Amino acid sequence: MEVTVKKIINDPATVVADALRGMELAHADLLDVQYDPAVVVRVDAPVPRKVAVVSGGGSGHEPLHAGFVGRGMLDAACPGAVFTSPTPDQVLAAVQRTNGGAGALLIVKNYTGDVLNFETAAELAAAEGIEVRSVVVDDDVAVKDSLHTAGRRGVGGTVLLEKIVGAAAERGVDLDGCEALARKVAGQVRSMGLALAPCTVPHAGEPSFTLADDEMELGIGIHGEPGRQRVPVRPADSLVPALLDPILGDLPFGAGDRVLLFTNGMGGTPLLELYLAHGIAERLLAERGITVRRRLVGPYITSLEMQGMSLTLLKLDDELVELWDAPVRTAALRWGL
Amino acid sequence: MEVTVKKIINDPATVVADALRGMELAHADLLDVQYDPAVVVRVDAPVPRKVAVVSGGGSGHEPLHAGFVGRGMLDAACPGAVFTSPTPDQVLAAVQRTNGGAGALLIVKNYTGDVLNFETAAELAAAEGIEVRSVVVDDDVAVKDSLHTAGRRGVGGTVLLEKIVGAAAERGVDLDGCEALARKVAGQVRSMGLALAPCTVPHAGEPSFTLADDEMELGIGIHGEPGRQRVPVRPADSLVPALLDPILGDLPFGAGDRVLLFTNGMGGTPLLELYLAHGIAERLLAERGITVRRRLVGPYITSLEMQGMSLTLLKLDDELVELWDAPVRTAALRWGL
Amino acid sequence: MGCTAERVAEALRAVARVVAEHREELVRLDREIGDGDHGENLNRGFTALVSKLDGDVPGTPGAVLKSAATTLISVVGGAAGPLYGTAFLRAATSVGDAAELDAGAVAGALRAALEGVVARGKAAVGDKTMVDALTPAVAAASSVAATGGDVAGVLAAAAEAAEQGAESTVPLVARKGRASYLGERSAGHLDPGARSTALLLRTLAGSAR
Amino acid sequence: MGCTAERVAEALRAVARVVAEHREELVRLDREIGDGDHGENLNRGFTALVSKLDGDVPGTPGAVLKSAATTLISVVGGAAGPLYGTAFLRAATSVGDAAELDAGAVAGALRAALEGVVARGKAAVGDKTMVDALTPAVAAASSVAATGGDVAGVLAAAAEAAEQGAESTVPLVARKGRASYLGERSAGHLDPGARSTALLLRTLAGSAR
Ligand SMILES: Nc1ncnc2c1ncn2[C@@H]1O[C@H](COP(=O)(O)OP(=O)(O)O)[C@@H](O)[C@H]1O
Ligand SMILES: Nc1ncnc2c1ncn2[C@@H]1O[C@H](COP(=O)(O)OP(=O)(O)O)[C@@H](O)[C@H]1O
Ligand SMILES: [Mg+2]
Ligand SMILES: [Mg+2]
Ligand SMILES: [Mg+2]
Ligand SMILES: [Mg+2]
Repeated sequence: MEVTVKKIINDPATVVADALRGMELAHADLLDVQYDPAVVVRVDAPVPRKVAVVSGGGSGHEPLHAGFVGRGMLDAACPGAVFTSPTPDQVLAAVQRTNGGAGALLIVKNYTGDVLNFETAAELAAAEGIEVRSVVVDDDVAVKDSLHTAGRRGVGGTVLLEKIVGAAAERGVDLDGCEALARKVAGQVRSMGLALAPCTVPHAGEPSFTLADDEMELGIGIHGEPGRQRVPVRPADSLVPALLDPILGDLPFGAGDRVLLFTNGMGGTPLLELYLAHGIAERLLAERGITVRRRLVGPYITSLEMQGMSLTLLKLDDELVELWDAPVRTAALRWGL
Repeated sequence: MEVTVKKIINDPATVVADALRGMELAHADLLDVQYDPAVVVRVDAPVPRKVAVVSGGGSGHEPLHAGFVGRGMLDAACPGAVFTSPTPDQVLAAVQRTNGGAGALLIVKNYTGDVLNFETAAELAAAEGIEVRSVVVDDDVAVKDSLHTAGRRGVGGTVLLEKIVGAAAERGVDLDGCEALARKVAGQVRSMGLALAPCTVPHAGEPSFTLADDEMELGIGIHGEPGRQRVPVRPADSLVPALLDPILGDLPFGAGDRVLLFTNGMGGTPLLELYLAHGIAERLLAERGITVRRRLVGPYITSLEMQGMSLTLLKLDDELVELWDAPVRTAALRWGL
Repeated sequence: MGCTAERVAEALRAVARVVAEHREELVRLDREIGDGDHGENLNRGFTALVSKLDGDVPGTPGAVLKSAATTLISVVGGAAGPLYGTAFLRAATSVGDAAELDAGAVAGALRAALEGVVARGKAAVGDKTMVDALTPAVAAASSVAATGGDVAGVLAAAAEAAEQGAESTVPLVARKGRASYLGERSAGHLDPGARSTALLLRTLAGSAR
Repeated sequence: MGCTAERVAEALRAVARVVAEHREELVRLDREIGDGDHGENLNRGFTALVSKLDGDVPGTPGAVLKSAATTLISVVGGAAGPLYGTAFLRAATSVGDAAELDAGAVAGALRAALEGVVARGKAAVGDKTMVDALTPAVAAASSVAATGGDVAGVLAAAAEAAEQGAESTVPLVARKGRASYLGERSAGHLDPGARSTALLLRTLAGSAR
């Protein structure tokens, strides 16, 4: 197939495998790549008696998930086609490769495709006698959650959950403990995003939506899907509350709470703008009596080259702070190791 | 001033200071920010008896330079206005704040403005009795170097040089040693870049150049300036050699050489594409008998939201490998600490 | 005229061709209210299925359907992979190891497919999904089969009903799948999965003639 | 008629207004062959200078020029900051502590400014920089001063020559500054620094009338 789109790629059909080859070479000290089915595993997998923490999803959100494979975070990531959840084969292979005898925890972002494919994989793994638990992340407050919808999307909270649960697994917490911790984190993390410009999926060749020069989308997800509301562009001082207020109101977060503030770039946003937005968010939280104890700023869960950002807030306690601070050594997050 | 451009900002005139406020809050453990004149210094500056490694340049290239302030890399960064070199006041303040008695090494990217402003600052610092040396980085092979031009631009090589010289300074190498090392690195590093889409400077409100849907610019710098050549879009297998071949031919690099390969994103390039390009570059180098001993992949020296990439090749010896591997703890590069 | 394993395989090859032809249309529909991959996903799956059938066509219609199911599940991903995969798996189970399928078996297979999709995806008619195409198709197929129609007649009726069912998704506000994230803004668009279901059934009907 | 400190300050305020008016034009010119900040940089510098002059106008023309120099150096950055800063600094030195400047002093100050720019930037005529505007301006100013012209006449001649000099940069291939990175593609564009030099001299000429 010809390149029909302005991207640094050869063939849209092989873009994920082609990128994995580069990743494998760039991070040979951290990870191993297997191609059919596509799975990225930490170089020392399986780690005996450690719960295997496995995640995955469509590609195009890098560094999520493969960039978080390594000590103190994920044991394996299953990269699907661009914006397409992985297949059960991939997830099963990941579990098989990383199970060190203590079972596997699957971290699943709440999308119909992801839920169904991971569900099937979990059944297949169970049939092989591997104990598997699944936790679904659904932190996007832009989406209505009810029995009669697909529920909220999993977005920025996924990164925080993978770090924290990965740290617990690394310390030897068992499958029950990891699962409970994951549910706890999923229960107290909330996110919301906006886009200034859309992205183009390689095989689609056209932007996922179009915006006029003075328009932006509020409440976008991470798959180039349009948001819930199209509004005129506004200054950052008014954009940041448009993300933060729905988040604060949802859990809710309030005075006295201690939080981790994650200011995320969607892939095509200058770091300058992210830091600017982060500063505003910190100020707004301080005004509300909420203490920011930890922060993460950068493009960690992206939507190809989309321009925009998301904010994620996680309510912290001492346990979560300690696990957040624990050493981690992956391509995209690294400290203490 | 009103927001006239689709960016997450308030006022184009205050964008750098506004971003620094966020950076200061996000990385209080690593750095201190001073606003007038704007300087970012490592939190424990001045470090007694350590050579102060100081750099800076226009903003809009983040994480360069402020993202590299911290243990094992820069003592201070001077962020100018977007794409505008800092003033002598900033550089002088940075030297004053970080000089621990062993003098300061200024790392200057070769642009007329940067060279002139750092030159003035060096004179002012010398007048105060602080020993200062300057090293100019000019690694961009896309630009002709002669007595009758402004010479080559400083681009990706700057990141590598700052890391390596920062490591040496941290180990206690003196000013002569740091200067000699910096010249050595500058002498054996080469880069070249391309753009698929331009960027928009906040105050300018319009893209720095325009490209048709099937065009790209070869030989771009990091200031949104057009490149030397506009060519039709091609597959990655042909783009990567278009960057790599001029680099290899320039130093030249050849069979038996050991190198660090730095695949850099210009700010708006999906990591997926960067890894894909990195894989191709590694393969091409292997074919030529060149050994890639270290690698760095990601957006480390950017041009706002420009879509594109650059390749940088540094010839390595054991000394440089060891200094590259030495611990570093900054907002954007961190290992071993 | 009964439907052999070879005929089923032939029909699936035809589906693969039609999916390839409509790849861009399905991508465009999915870009409007989803994430723009539906055509690409199905095309990847059916291309893989054709390769598999080129190697070896299993001996019974049920085995062919099962092979299609496992291929789609292993290769497609996304929502469509497990949903279409389950549909084919349930259809395979429903036809057992019969050497040929008659009209009743085909209608029964369609019903089993629908039940599988609903079991997995929990969507109801009106949620703006493939269920809106498949549900009327199953009803139409059953009634033709019950009144003595042949395989071609059953599938023609199913295709006709699926097309109408797909069209009926246009004004709906989505309640399942990615389109549901758009809320009211999902109205006014054809659901890509309903469209692909209609295409699939129309192609099967064409192959059965 | 001599030129006092107040007159010089007034003229610089006028320059600040003109730079603000032409900010976008200078940004556009710099976007074409540079990095799109020239207008913004100068505007930032002259705005700061006006604030400073609003606080206190130094007592001599030389002191006003020196104040302009240090402000531009501290605030502008980029290539234009040190170059314009040096120009003003050398002009200040050249006029010493005279209370008023006559035509000869003004022409001499312009020459000193040019020498400063060349000393720092190493550009020659034809390199497509502000030197292409300033060099003919200095020649014209000197010849008017030598033939008995007044300050207004000297500056009018300088402005006229600078405008022509700026225009002459259009066909040139840049050899200094960022535009040089474009090679042949820099031809066909007006150099932003030459344009701002011409604007500055035209404004000074207007203030001197
Ligand atoms: N819960 C569900 N039940 C039935 N069909 C569904 C459900 N969710 C999504 N679908 C169908 O799947 C189609 C989208 O498939 P596809 O684009 O391949 O997957 P994804 O949404 O994961 O990108 C939708 O158009 C819809 O018809
Ligand atoms: N070496 C030089 N000598 C004289 N003038 C120069 C030189 N380099 C650049 N210039 C002038 O500076 C102008 C650009 O200024 P500006 O855009 O403010 O700085 P920068 O190039 O750092 O962005 C050019 O148009 C040119 O006239
Ligand atoms: Mg999808
Ligand atoms: Mg500049
Ligand atoms: Mg889809
Ligand atoms: Mg400029």
